[in-house]
This record gives sequence, structure tokens and C-alpha cells, in this order.
Amino acid sequence: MNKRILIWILSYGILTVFPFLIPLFITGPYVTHILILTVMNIILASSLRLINLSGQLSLAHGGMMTIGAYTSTLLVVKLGLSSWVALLLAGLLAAVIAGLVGFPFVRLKGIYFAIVTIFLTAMVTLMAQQWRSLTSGSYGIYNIPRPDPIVIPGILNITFTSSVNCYYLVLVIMLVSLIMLYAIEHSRIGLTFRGIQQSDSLAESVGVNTAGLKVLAFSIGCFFAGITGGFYSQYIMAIAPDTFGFLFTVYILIYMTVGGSGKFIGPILGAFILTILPEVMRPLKQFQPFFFAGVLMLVIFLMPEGIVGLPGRLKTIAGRLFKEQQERA
Amino acid sequence: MLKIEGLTKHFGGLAAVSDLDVSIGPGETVGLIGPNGAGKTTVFNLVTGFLRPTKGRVVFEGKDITTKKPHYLAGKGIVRTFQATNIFPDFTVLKNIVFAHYLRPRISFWETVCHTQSSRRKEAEILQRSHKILELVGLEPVAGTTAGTLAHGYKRLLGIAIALAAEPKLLLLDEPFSGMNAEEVGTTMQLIDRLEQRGLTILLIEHNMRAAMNLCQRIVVLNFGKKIAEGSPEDIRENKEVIQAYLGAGEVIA
Amino acid sequence: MLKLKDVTVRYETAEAVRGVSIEVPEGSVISVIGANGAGKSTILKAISGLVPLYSGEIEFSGQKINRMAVNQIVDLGVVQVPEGRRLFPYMSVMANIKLGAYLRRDKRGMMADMEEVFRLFPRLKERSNQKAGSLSGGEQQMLAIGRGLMARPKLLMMDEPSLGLAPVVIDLLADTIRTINQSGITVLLVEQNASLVTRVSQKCYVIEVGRVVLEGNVQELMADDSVRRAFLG
Amino acid sequence: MDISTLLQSILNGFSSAGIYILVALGLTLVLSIMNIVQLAHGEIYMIGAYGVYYITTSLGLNFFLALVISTLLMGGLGIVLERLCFRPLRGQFDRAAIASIGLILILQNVVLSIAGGDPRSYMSPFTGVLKILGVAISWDRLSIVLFGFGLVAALFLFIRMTKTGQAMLAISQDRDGAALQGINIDRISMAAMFLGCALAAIAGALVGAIFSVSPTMGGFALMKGIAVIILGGLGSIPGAVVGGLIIGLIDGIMPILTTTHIAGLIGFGAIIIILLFRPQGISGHE
Repeated sequence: MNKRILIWILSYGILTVFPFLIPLFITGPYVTHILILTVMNIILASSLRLINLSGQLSLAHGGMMTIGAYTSTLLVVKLGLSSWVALLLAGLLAAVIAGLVGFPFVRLKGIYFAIVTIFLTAMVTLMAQQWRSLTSGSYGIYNIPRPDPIVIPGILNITFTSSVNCYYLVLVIMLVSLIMLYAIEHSRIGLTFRGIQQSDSLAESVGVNTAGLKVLAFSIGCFFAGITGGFYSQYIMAIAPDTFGFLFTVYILIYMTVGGSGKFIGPILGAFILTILPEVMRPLKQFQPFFFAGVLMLVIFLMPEGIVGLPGRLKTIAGRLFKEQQERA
Repeated sequence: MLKIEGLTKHFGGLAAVSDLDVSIGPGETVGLIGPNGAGKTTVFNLVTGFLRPTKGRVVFEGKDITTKKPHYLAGKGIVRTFQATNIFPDFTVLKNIVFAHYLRPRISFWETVCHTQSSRRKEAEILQRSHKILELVGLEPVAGTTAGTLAHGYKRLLGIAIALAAEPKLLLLDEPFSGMNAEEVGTTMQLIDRLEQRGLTILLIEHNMRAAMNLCQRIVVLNFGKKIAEGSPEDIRENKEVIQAYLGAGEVIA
Repeated sequence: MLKLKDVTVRYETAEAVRGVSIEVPEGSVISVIGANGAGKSTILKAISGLVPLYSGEIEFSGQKINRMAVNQIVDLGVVQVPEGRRLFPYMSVMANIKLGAYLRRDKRGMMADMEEVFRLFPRLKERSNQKAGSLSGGEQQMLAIGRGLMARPKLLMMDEPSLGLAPVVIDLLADTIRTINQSGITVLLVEQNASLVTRVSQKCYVIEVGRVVLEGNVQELMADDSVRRAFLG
Repeated sequence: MDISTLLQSILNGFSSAGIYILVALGLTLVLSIMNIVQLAHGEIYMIGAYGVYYITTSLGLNFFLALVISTLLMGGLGIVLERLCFRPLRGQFDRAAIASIGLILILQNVVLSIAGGDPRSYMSPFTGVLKILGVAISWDRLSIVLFGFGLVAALFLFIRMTKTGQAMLAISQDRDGAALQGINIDRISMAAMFLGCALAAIAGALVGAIFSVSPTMGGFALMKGIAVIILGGLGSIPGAVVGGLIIGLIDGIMPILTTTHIAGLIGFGAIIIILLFRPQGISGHE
């Protein structure tokens, strides 16, 4: 038993430490950028899965990132708040808006809810474009400061002027987010979400406030989107209304679906593979969208459970073949 | 305990339930019977808050609960089962019951996320209670099975067990025997008997008239959404109108 | 005319049918009776091609039909008046009736049959412009049967036509089923209403939990205790 | 504000409404008959416009002929998509919607790699202005109103008078009930996709004639179409017409009453308020 725990800690330790070591071996601004995107996509796809856990399909992540990005930017630029406080508030505001908007719409079932969330993303973009006094319109906001340095006098002085340090930062955000998401999923709240997904009227009948909890799931998922949006604007030092539009949101959905929303690791795998792989085949850059769509279609039609369902599927196919052979013999 | 007064529900132009009065005292087992389409399930949906009545009131323990939501009513002790097999198919049998303990004992959000001492104690308690319920309904041997793969009769029993886990004062059972074979009907009847002895108040929808007559002290017969008879099983058995509603004509099977 | 051989249907949930064999000779009225959830509707759905068979075979006039599409089966003359009527509630009575003849091209024959349906159910004629959803339960059942007749069925399958009908209307229903049968249409009736079954059909199958537990002459079966159990429990 | 600006904006509102209704009708037809939210509908609209662009500029055909050809081609594309993509996913609501998102990526990028990202334009056959009571009304806007509402009338007639139309109505009300009347669901689904895509193509082509065509123009159409069908009630054909009129008129008239940026948000506000009181939309059933 102790040995198993040791192996468990060791393997997860290595998995955790490994991403921190990557910049030691592979360097270059472009590579770092891709690494940052990968980590962001993992947060986004995993938090989208939390919403999915309660039986809802959300396409509001792009809108929530935009809200997060503008919130953190404006708080820093206009009010001079600490970037860290601003980042947290960005997440919270996204969560609050998700809660407010989610409430009237949560009664809509299945894809109808998804449609409304598409709409939400579009509306956020529109507002960012039109509310010129605040957002400077379609032009966007530039020269956003990078996150404030973390300084403990005499001991620590981490600045975020280099991209590599931004990568470390987002990596830490990802680890914290994943731990939180995992904890939520394996708590009673997570159990309740999964129950609602399977049968919301039965859950309601044993006392679950299904509407409220669905809004809660939506809200928590959007919190992470808000934080990620805030981070990205600080890292790239700019934000425009259409940075995270409908297509951006769709990509997050694709990471989750291709990876498989049934397991915690699914969206992580999906985001990792689908962000890294197109970069590996960069000469074919122009075919990237087709690659994306192709993989998505492949998964939709042939692997309903996504990549994480592949081992199980191969097992059943192998089992069937084996059985057939036995029957023939 | 429960009082239904002038309950009416229209769907479009058609009245599914009209002007229904029923009252149930504490500890009583009342049967709600009637042919298919008589409006029995609609009554359930109205009492448990899944539907809003067009007219009329539902009073529970002296309080008007007519417009309350199902989850609120579950908290007050009104719990129902569903006619179509209704379980959480992806959970194990045990987890179905653990889930159904949602309301009691309360564990706060932070307690569960942070795994505090008290939450662990409460969770152990829930687990213990869940096993007790499984023993009561006889599902303990399949506690670890994924609910979706159970045989039909077991699924129906699990549906009742889920309702019990919510600790009802008033239990509404919607055709608990449908699709069960004779043996399963027997065990389920024994189960309901035991629940009655424990003092649970039960409102039972049943198509199976013999089962309803064996279990209930009082029977209310619905046809076309209206109450056509009410009384002891003996009265109901003799009632001309009931026989006619049920069988089309009295003389065929006398 | 219709033969079910060892038919099994599996669902993920609720009712299923296990190894059911039923034979419906041409010109007869055959009934299937049983309690709620016994699998009666599933049998009709399987015949109509709405649910796939897990195993077994269905034959109509010597032709295997269990792999056919729903519309092909209707085209052969196997027509179902489904449980709960399944009318098109926001369309007029007339439009519902016309849709019953969806596969037919003989305008004149259709008109004649429509007159026939209206003669059988004068109430429908009065309400031909009303929305089907606004009809009373009995009228809706008449419309469902009328719509089924418009397809000129060789075999008409009725799934609990007595559902929610007052005794007087059920009497009318029994007359109607007899009239339909006398006009040369074979009828397969799924019911819970014992009196309707005894009045119209010759042979009957008793279904319990997806299995045929008894079959035989209606009068004899009605004397049997197990039949009463199927009805009364 | 003078009376002629008001009339002009009302006309603009009606012409927007015409486009929104055409797009929404296609969405709602496919939704109610196939039970699929076809999110690549905006891409069909876009390709329909490109079709007219290429046929008029490369082949030199006149606008009307190009419109007919492009419409038929898009209808055909709809049938192909139904057969290859949506039929295998029938009954799987979420997966079908996600697949249609995949189609957005594919279709948009096919056009992008053929036509490039720059907007293109072609001449509208409707030029000049019509003067009524001293108010100048541009013919191109008027043409959209006429086309839009003409097609709506035609669709209503089609649904009322033809067997296929009645079958569509029947399927949308009770799928199994319709199948039991011998209605071939596969064939009617193809017809619905054909019609829906054809209507979207016409809308795209009309918009392209006034403004310009670009590979990303579909997104706007999809958003408006979705707004209309949510407002009008999902799957309801009269609802799509009413919803389209409301949102079109809001879009047309609001800019002269308030500032533009508030006008853009009013449509959304209206939807939220309506859904709060009627979750099923204006004329949705149940």
C-alpha cells in the first residue's frame, strides 16, 4: 500500500515537475508562446468540462475570457490596482456575470443553453466594440503592463518581463486550477453535478436545487475562463474585442470533445495534443483548420468518448475479435 | 398530513385533473387507482411541484405548498418515485443512494472541497445509512454494480431506495410494481408493508388493483381526472362505477 | 398473414419483449392483453419497425419485414394506430386524415375512403377544420383510427384504443372494430380493457413481463384466473 | 429627426428583417424536422453569396441566373451534408451540433483558401431610388423586402398546399406518429436541408449584392438567425417570421432613437426579458 502511494506521488511529481523543466531544454520566444497557449488551453478545456459535468454545453468561454481580460486590464490601467488583485477580480466578475446570465437561461435544456451561450460571447464582443469610452472600441487596448513582480526583499524577486517567467506563472495557475477542479469534481458538489447530468428530475426529487447548481457549475467554469483571459491580456500586453471570439471558443470545445469529456484527463490530453501537434507540422500551416476539423469529425463519428475512450474501445474490439476466433475454433 | 383541495390542471383545453379533493392522515397508506390516462401521475406531479395546478391548493402539515419547487418539497419530506425507471445509470447502486442523501446531513461546499474532519465523519455516516437502506430493500448484494446494468426489477427497487434515502415523511410511489414479475411484486409488497409499519405515510399509484387493495387502508379511484369513488378496499371492490371504469363492463369478470 | 417468430426486443430501460411468437391469420381480430409495462406496445413498435429486433423474425404475407424501414412497412399495408394516438396536434382534423393517406396516389379512392371515415365518425366531419389537439379524448381516438383507415390497411394494429375513453365510447369503439374487420381488414388489438377484447376478438395472447404466458380462445381464457390477474393483478 | 429618415430606417428595418427571416426559416426548418441545430448555416449563407459572385464575375452570367444556380447548388450541398454528416448522427443532439461546428471550420477555410480573406463585391441589379411622397427609397433595400416576404409567402404556401410540406409539419409535431403514416423521414429531412440551405443562399446573395462578401460573413447571419429563432420559439415557422420582424425593426429603427452601441444590445435585452416570462419563445408550443 505504501509502495503504491510512493509510486503515485512519484509519477505525479514527475508529471508536475516536467513542464517546469521544458524551458531549460527548448528555448525561443515562439516555442515559449506555444507552451503558454498549451497550458492556457488545458485550463480552459478542463474548466469547460466542469460545466459539461452538470449536463450543460457552454460556448461562453470566449466571452468570459474577454470579460476577464478587459476587467483586469481596466482595473490595472485605470484604477492602478495590483495586477494580482485585478486577475482575481477578473475571474470573479466573469463568475458573477455567468451567474446572472445563467439564471434565466438555465431552464433551457441541452443545446438550447449552448445556443444562448454562443450569443453571450457575441454580445460581449459587441459590447467591447461599442463601449468606446471604456474599451477604446475595436481598436483595443495596448501597452497593458505585465504582471507585477513578486518581491520579498532580500529573498525573492520574480519579474514577468520575460516570456519564460510568464510560462512559469501560467503553469502555476494551471496546477492550482486543476487541483481545484479535481477537488470540486470529487467532492459532493461534483457528485451532485454528475447526478444532475444523468437525470435532473430525479436529482430534483431528492432535494437538489438543480437550477441553482447548474448555474453554480456554469459560474465556476467561467471563473477560470475569466482568470485565463486576464492572464493572456497581461502576457500579450494587449486586448481587442475579437481576440477571443466564437472560433476561439469552438476550439476549446474541440479540445474537450476530442480529448473526451468523460474523464478528468480528457480535456488535458485534447488541449495538449491539439495545440502541440499543429506546431509540429508547421510546414502545413495552411491546412491547420482542416486538420482540426478533420480530427473533430473523426472523433464525433468514430470515437464517441474521445481519445480517453480509445483504450476501452480497442479492448472491446480486441475482445470481440478474440471471441469470434474462439467461436470459429 | 396532506390535503388536496379542488386541485385542477388543464393541458391546453383538456382537463387532466379536475376539482380533486383528497386528504391523507399521518401513517396512512392511500392508493390512487384508475385506468390508464385517468390523471394519476398528473396528481403526483402537482403534489410534488413538478407541475403547477391551474386551480386548487395543496396543503402539507398545515402549510400551503401549492407553488413550491420539487427540491424544496423534498426538503420538507415529500418524496416521490417515478413511473419510468428512474435511477442514475452511471453510478453504482451504492452511489445512487449516497447521492440521494443530498439533503441530510448538510455538508457545506467548503467542507467538501477541503475534506475537513467533520465532512469525513458525515460522509462515513451517510455511507453507513446507505448500506442500511440497501439492506432494507434487499439490494445490498449488488451495491457495487453500475445501476444502468441492473435487471429491470432491481432498477425499480433502487428507485424506491433512492426515495427512502431522501428521508420522506410522505412517500409517493408511482406504479412501483409495473414491469415486475410475480416474485418481484411479492418482495416489493413486503417492502412497502415494512415501510408502513415504520409509520411512513404513503400515497400509492397503482394499476395493479390487487396489490393496491392489499396494501392500502383507503383507496381513491380516478377516472378522467375526477374522483369517482373513495373508500376501503372492500367498498371499492363492490363499487359498480369502479368496475365499469376499470373493465369496461361489470359482467365480464365478476 | 402476420407471424412473429421468437421475437426479442431489448431496451436500455423499461419494458422488453422476450421470445414472443404470435400469429395473426387473415381476416381475424387477434388481441394481446397484459398489464402496464408488460411489453405490449413494444411488440407493435417492433412490427412497425420503430424499434429494432434483438433476435427473431417478423413475417407479413410470407415476406420478412423485420429489416424494413417504417414507411416500407406501412406501404405493405401494415398500419398502426399508436398508443396515445400520436396525432399532429397543431394541424386540422382534415390535415390529419389526409396524412393517413400519405402513400396513396389514387385521389378518387382517397375521397371515397374519407367519406367512409366520416360516415363511421360523423363527429370528425363536424370538426374537420378544428385543430386535432383541441378534440376531446374520444374524438382524438376516432381521428387516430380514421387516419389509420385512410392508408387502406391490410392489417390494422391498434394500441390501447380504449385508453381514457368513457364506457359509452368504448361500446362505439367495439362496433367500429367489428365494422372495420367485416370490411376485410385484419385487426391486431393490444388492450387492457377486457370487455372490449371479449366483444371483438376470437383469439388472444396474454403477456406478462415481456413473455406470452397464455394463448387461446378468448372465452376460455376469460374464465382463467391468470387472465384476471393480468387485468386486476 | 424628420419623417423621411424615419421611413428610411423603417425600410432598413424591414429589409434586415427580410434577411433575418430567410436565415431563421432555414435554421428552424432543420431544427424542427431533423432535430439538429445546424450551426454551419451561416457558412451556407456565405457560400451562397460567393456562388453568385463567381458566377457573375467569372462566367459573366446575369445576377438572377446566378442567384438561381447558386441557390440550387447550395440546396444540393444541403442534401449532401444531410446524407453524409447529419443522418448518421440523428437523435444525437449534442454530437450533431458539434459536428456542425466542425463543418463551419471546413467550409469557411475552403472558401478562404479559394477566394482569400479580402471582401469581394458584385453589382446589385437593383439600383436607383424610388420616390414615394417625397421619400427616397433605395431599390436594393426594397428588393430585399420584396424577395424576403415573397419567399416567406411561398414557403407558407408550400407547407400548406404540398404533401411534402404537410409531411414536414407532421414530422415537426410527432416524429414517430409521422413515420407510422408512411412518411419517409430520411427523404423529408433531405428536403428540409435543401430548402433551408437554399433560403440561406438567397439571403446571402441578396446581402452580398448590397454590401460585400467575405469568408466570415456567416457568423453575423448565424447570430441573428439564432436570436430570431430563440425569440420566436425554437422550431416554429410563424415564430421565425415574428421574431425576424422584431429584431429586424429593432436593428433598423433603434440607431436613430439612441446611440448605436445601445441599439446593438437591445435585441439581446429583449430576448432575455421574453425568455424570463416565456421560456419557450413567443410562439413556441408547450
